[in-house]
Amino acid sequence: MELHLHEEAACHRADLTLKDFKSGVEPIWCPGCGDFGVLQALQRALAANGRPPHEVALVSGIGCSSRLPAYTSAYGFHGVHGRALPVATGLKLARPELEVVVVGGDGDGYSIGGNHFMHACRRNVNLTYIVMDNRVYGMTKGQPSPTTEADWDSDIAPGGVGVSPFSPVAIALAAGANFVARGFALDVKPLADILVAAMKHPGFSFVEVLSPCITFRPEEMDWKKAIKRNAIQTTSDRKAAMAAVMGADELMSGIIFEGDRPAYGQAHVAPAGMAAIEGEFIVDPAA
Amino acid sequence: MELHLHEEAACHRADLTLKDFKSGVEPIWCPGCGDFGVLQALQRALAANGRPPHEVALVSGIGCSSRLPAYTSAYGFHGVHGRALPVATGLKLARPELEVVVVGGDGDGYSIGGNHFMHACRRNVNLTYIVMDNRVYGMTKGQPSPTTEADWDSDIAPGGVGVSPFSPVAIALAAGANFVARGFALDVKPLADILVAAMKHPGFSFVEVLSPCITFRPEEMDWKKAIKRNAIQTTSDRKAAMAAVMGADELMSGIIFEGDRPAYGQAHVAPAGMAAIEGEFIVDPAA
Amino acid sequence: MRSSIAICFAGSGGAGAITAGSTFLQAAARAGYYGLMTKLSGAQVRGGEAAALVEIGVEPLDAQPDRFDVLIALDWDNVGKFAPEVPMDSASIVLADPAAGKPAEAIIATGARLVDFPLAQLASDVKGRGNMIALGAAAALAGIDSGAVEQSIRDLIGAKGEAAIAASLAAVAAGAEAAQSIDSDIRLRPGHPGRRWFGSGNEAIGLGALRGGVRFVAAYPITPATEITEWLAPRMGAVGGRAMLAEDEIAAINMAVGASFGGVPSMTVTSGPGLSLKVETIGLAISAEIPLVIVDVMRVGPSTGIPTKSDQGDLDLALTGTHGDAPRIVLAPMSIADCALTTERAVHLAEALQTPVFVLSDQSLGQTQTIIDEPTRRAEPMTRAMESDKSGADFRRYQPTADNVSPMPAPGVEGRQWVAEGLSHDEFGHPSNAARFHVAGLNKRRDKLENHDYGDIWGEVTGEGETVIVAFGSSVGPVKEAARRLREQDVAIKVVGLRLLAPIPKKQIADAIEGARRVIVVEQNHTGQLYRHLLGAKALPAEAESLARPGPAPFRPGEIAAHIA
Amino acid sequence: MRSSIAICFAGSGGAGAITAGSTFLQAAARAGYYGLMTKLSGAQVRGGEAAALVEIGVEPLDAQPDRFDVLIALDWDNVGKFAPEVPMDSASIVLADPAAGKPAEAIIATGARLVDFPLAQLASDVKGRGNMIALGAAAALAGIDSGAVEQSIRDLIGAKGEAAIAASLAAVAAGAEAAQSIDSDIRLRPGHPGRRWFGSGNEAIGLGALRGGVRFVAAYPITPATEITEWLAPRMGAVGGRAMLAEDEIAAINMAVGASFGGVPSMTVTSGPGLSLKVETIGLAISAEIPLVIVDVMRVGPSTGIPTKSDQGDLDLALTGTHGDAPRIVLAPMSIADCALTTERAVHLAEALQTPVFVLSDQSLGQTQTIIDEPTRRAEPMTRAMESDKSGADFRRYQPTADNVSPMPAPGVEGRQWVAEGLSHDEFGHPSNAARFHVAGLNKRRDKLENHDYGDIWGEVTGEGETVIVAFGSSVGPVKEAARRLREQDVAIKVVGLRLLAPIPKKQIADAIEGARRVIVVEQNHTGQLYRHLLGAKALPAEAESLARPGPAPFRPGEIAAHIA
Ligand SMILES: Cc1ncc(C[n+]2csc(CCOP(=O)(O)OP(=O)(O)O)c2C)c(N)n1
Ligand SMILES: Cc1ncc(C[n+]2csc(CCOP(=O)(O)OP(=O)(O)O)c2C)c(N)n1
Ligand code: SF4
Ligand code: SF4
Ligand SMILES: [Mg+2]
Ligand SMILES: [Mg+2]
Repeated sequence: MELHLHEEAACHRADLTLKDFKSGVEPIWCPGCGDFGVLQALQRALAANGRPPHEVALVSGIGCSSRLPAYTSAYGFHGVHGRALPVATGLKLARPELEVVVVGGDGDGYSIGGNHFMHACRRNVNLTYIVMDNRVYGMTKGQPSPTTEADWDSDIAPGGVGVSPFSPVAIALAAGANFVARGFALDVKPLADILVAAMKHPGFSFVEVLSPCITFRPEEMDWKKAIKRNAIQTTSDRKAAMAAVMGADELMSGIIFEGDRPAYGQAHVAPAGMAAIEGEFIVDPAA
Repeated sequence: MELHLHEEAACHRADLTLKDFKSGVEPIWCPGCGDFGVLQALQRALAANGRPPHEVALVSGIGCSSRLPAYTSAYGFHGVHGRALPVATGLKLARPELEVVVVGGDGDGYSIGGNHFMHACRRNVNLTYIVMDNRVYGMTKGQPSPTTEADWDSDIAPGGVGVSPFSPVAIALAAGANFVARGFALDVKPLADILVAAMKHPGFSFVEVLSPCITFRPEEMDWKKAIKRNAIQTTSDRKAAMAAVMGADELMSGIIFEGDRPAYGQAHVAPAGMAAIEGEFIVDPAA
Repeated sequence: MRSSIAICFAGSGGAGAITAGSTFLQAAARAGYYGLMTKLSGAQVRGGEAAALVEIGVEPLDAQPDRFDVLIALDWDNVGKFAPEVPMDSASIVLADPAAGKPAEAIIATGARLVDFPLAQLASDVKGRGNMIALGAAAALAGIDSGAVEQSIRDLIGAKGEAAIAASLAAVAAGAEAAQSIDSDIRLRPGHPGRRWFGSGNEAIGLGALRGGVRFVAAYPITPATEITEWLAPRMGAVGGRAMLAEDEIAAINMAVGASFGGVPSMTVTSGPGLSLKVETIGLAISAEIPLVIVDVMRVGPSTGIPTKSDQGDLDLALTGTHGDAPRIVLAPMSIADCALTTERAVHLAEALQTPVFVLSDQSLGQTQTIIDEPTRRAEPMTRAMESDKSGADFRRYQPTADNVSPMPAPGVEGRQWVAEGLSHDEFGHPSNAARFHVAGLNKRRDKLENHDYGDIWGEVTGEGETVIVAFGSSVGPVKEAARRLREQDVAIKVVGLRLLAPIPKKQIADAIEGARRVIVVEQNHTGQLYRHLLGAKALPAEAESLARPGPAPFRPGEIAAHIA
Repeated sequence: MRSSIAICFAGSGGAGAITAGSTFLQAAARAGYYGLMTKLSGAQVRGGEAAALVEIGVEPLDAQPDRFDVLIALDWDNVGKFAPEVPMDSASIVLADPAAGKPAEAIIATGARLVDFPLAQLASDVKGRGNMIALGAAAALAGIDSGAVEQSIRDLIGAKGEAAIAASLAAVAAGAEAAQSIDSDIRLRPGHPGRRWFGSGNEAIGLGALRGGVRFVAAYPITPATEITEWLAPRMGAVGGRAMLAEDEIAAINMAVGASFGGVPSMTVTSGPGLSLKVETIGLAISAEIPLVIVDVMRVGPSTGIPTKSDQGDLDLALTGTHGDAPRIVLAPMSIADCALTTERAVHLAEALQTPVFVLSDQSLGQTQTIIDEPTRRAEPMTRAMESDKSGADFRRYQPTADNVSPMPAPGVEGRQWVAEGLSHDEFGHPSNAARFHVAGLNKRRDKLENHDYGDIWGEVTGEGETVIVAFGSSVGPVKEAARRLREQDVAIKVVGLRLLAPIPKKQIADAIEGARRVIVVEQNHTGQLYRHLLGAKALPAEAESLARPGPAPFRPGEIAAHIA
């Protein structure tokens, strides 16, 4: 098999539908979990994006949300907790012609994986990163994450952790992310539109998705009513975007920022080759 | 030895001088390294702060800058690369009456330690964190860090890494840090003043210090001229602070932001005790 | 009459199988029995099928049962998936509601006798729930006093009010009544009523930590260890300590190290993947001589493996995980009760020897709920050497001493400031590249562990015989039960349960196996990690045998007995 | 006339000791000799004292010398600190400038003969630098042709122009002239002029990686491994590959795993502390069967230890580091030349067996510069199985096969999409908790490594004798030199250099030690890690002996010979 190591104009296939991105594997998610909505939106977006399943790779860490890759028909990588972004970075740099999408949860991405998140924003490799933020560690049965409210009561932090949550979109903007959006899992169609835009955007695209955990945070089902759907004005001015998100309501959906930092570059292929490299070591008195 | 587990009004000793904070250990730093200035400013600030050396603990990771604790007469912890903040967090929570200061480099704090940095800003434990930022990994002989210019040439990244540096103060503000300042290593007195303010501030205080690496980045000696010393207007408005630092010149020194988020709380001591806990396990048919 | 029986309650999510099991277990406790309960769940995160596997007996129980006497199916929705974990045979009975459809194929294939049991009908007759019918039937079959059942129901659902209690009691009575007609003889001999201790290994570890003096714990959630931190979180405050939720496992261990440097006995808690992340800092704590307890509740590895199932495959990592030569103490509790003692001792050893100490538990010890006698065995306190008669320039943190333990004042003590150091260092703790200091440090850290007298914490020997089985952790229970059965067949067997895995208690092992004709090391992992460890240190003769078998299937006594016989 | 000599150039920072040493080494190469050079530096990050330890000889050199013939001090500023690393005796000479003050006590204490040598005066006479005077003197003492010295100077400082060259040459000549009056006989026998290969183990690992086909490397800087990535960074582009600087070691290994999943042979490079951080992901790569080369250039541990010095203490971690049972291949190069072959083979094995493969080098192999014959031995290419005749629902990523290696198509191949999985999984790669799939996976991953025929990569046997020394990595060189010397004293010795440390080449070891009267495992660490590894697997008889001694002091042939004799 020959591998194409350089990005190519990918041809767009107009005939793809959501069904083409379904795998036969049954999700382990609780009935009613917001992640079903994200899965559907993503499958829809991938169809619209027009790259066939075998040219798409979904990379994830560990958590309920990180189980997603197996539920699509694309290539997938279900790695260890918190390390999806570096895996995807390596994959994309080695195989730039693939469509690489990273998915995971708020624990995976903002807690253990926070450093990779920050550096991925900065590095700006052409990836799409979707965080299914339910403000809880679902898989481990309900502990507070970096986006959980300070007073949310749980076994591990009775009465709340006492630490205010941070704003993932503000961090992303501060770290240099070039496409920043927020979607809601149960607004499948608008979310799919955001995801299509994210995939089309060159460089690193970050999509924070509010995705209710019906089991450990049933109150998040109220987001259906609370989400403000047209309150965001997309801007290409990072400062303005930052001003708009700092201290603002985190329940607004839409594309917040789309900038024009160039994506992380291609490797230079200098015409040298192995022979020249081997020669560097030689000491030859005759020469 | 009895340990005081609860914060006490520390008494201020007016008789302390810089000399009281010197240890006999000779720094391994290259002659002319900016870190000498930071050491001096810190010793001065500790004297002004008025806590005697044995009530102070300096915690660091690994790097040239992280060698600092041994050069003072305080208690010290020279840990592993990138993990100074969690060590200090544990120490401060276990012994709230100590003055805990964390020091290290840009590699230690922003690269491998970036996640702890972000979470320390958010958690707001009463620590002072000083990063000696020379925009390079000094100890490993000159590789680019997250604050190195995109085009800075080095062996490991010929022609530059091609990734724009991030702004540590912007990240700190986005992550929730409550005291954010920037100092310059060779402006010893003003830096000492900033450090005194940082120590006095309740909650997490972050001081980014521009500290030239004379060996691998000799051009940084030009900072002496380039630093803008009175260009920063301290604010308690996080949004305003963010607007002021985003995209702005990183060579301005001063206190950027001082907010009033409450510091991470004390543990509640509920009057229960071991007997009640032991009793929870008992099933007694007679009871 | 039987001395122990095993019953499985199973059904789809929400059917209440787990509630039936817990209530049954508690009732058995009140009736004077001992018991164990394991919970099973399907692949779904929540709301999927569930089963409670309960074994109860007249004497304390050491191991999961080989087979189940009764399975009560609340319905058949996916219950067949549990078949490999609920071994049954022709002597077993399955209570199945004809109204719930055909029993699962895999259950039928066991050969167990199917008994029609109209659960739904009975429940609707008394306006109760099927799981309480099942509870009543089980209690009746086992011969558990209805007063004990009633008391347990009052304890567990008392808060819901008298009407709820009455409905449950009516259902229990109906179930018991209906069970009269079942042809079965699994009644237990009478129990020995008295105070019992009810809890899991995870809780017992929490208790041992508090008893030992741990006042700071930091962790990142991970199955099956999270419950320890969750149990400790509210209780730490009650004893003046603190529990921290960290951003990741590396932060967690470093927080604990920082707190310990501050003079406060500290602990971190994790399972395999988290332990892998902690090994760099473990090396730091070893090198800088910082006391620390590391609890690893092992699950099936490698990698994410099977988070909810048990295995003993982290031993290698506990013994040598970190770069460079870094000796540490590794302890493993041999039973749920022993989790408390072992953890308490771990704290003492960490403090007294200024070193990380592992407590190697596993999912099976950690999450099994048990009814046992109160774990009253306690360890003699040992504390950290903080005082020094030297100060100022004379104070040497790593000063050589007879027992290789040096004074470790905590910050706040005047005149004895020192810097904890992961670089190779001299006696003051100053970094040094000199071979003599480096080698002295390596020797000091080895010798302080190897020369310490661990007393009877090293392990336990039970029985006599020329066949000796050596085991650790959760394998000890099934091994002891296997030995008991073999003894009934007149096979003399000695069991050496090792609590101290490092440093290896060579002399005690040598004494225990002296004159043995056959030595077999039993452990639940794929590559015989304990066996290799002991053999590599010449703590066993080269002819010693290995019986190593990985999880997720639990070790059954019958399996071990069959191998040995 | 001598067959080898050892010279040390030392002085304060900026005095040019390292330049003198390198030029001397290169000149020796041109004159037909072989050689080794080790650099020493003081505690300061830069600008502190430095020394170049150079050994040259008529035949290829296997080890650091036991003693030095000559020390040339450019000044005495802190040079005494190097004394423990520059062993000398009464037959050694020290060239010291009387104008530079009294020689260091520690140097005088060696008993070496002090020779007044007016470096500063000579230099000022010819308006040259003292280090070039030293170079001239050393070349004259060794008997190296002045043409070779001139050629090396032209190579190294040619860019500075003819005036600089002329000044250097004048200084060299003056030094050589002044050396005539020194009473010394360390002239070498004539060399065998010819093409030589000049480089370090770190560079050779880079070369081997490129030869093997690695086209993606990701790393985080760490001494003494950084140079590998620095060497590769500009050269990766030249072969169509890519080098990435990651934000930490965990990111680095995950990037490499991602690239490898993409079908591109990948590598990560680190030293001890970084390896500790990578072990979680190593378990993932093992479980998901992802090819990966992991280079660990060992330094003195535990923890931060001594970053600039050598030790073989990461073996335990390489062998079993990660939670759970996770077999991997561990290779160790036995010499600098062997770094290229071993790394090339590591790439092939990783690709062919779809598994992480370790290359365990160390600071001493990595940073020593050497003059050797060109390392032309290459490994037969082996590649990844990417094709499958099944597709769609029939395609099984982990399909059982005779050699336990399954097809691994890369993304982009139509109809064979699969998901790499760290959870226990079935043949399709779907997560499963079932014991049968879990155990099948463990067996598959063990068997594919154990049943593979590694051919002659397993190791090398030299010599014959009833005494057998087993060693690995950088210990093999000094062991071979010790054996050579013992043979000169008519002690027959066989040396078994192990390149394949896991899976253990049991049969080959058994053959090699058959009939041995004495078997000794030699390694540079504190606890005999290789010894315990082999003993625990019964790859050695119980009577085998261990000679384990930690860094930072290099293993000297004389030390090993003395132990054995
Ligand atoms: C190294 C490591 N630490 C911890 C865990 C346990 N763990 C699994 S998922 C998870 C958090 C899941 O939270 P999130 O990423 O928000 O996903 P969700 O389940 O909420 O979708 C944790 C802590 C693990 N598998 N590996
Ligand atoms: C886990 C680990 N990774 C890498 C290293 C190697 N290392 C030591 S210091 C350092 C970076 C130092 O940079 P910085 O923190 O900026 O400090 P500086 O030397 O510039 O003051 C690195 C990568 C290490 N010691 N441990
Ligand atoms: S636990 Fe929460 S996040 Fe996980 S599957 Fe259930 S609803 Fe979804
Ligand atoms: S290398 Fe740079 S940072 Fe390190 S001591 Fe020297 S000047 Fe300072
Ligand atoms: Mg979540
Ligand atoms: Mg730096």
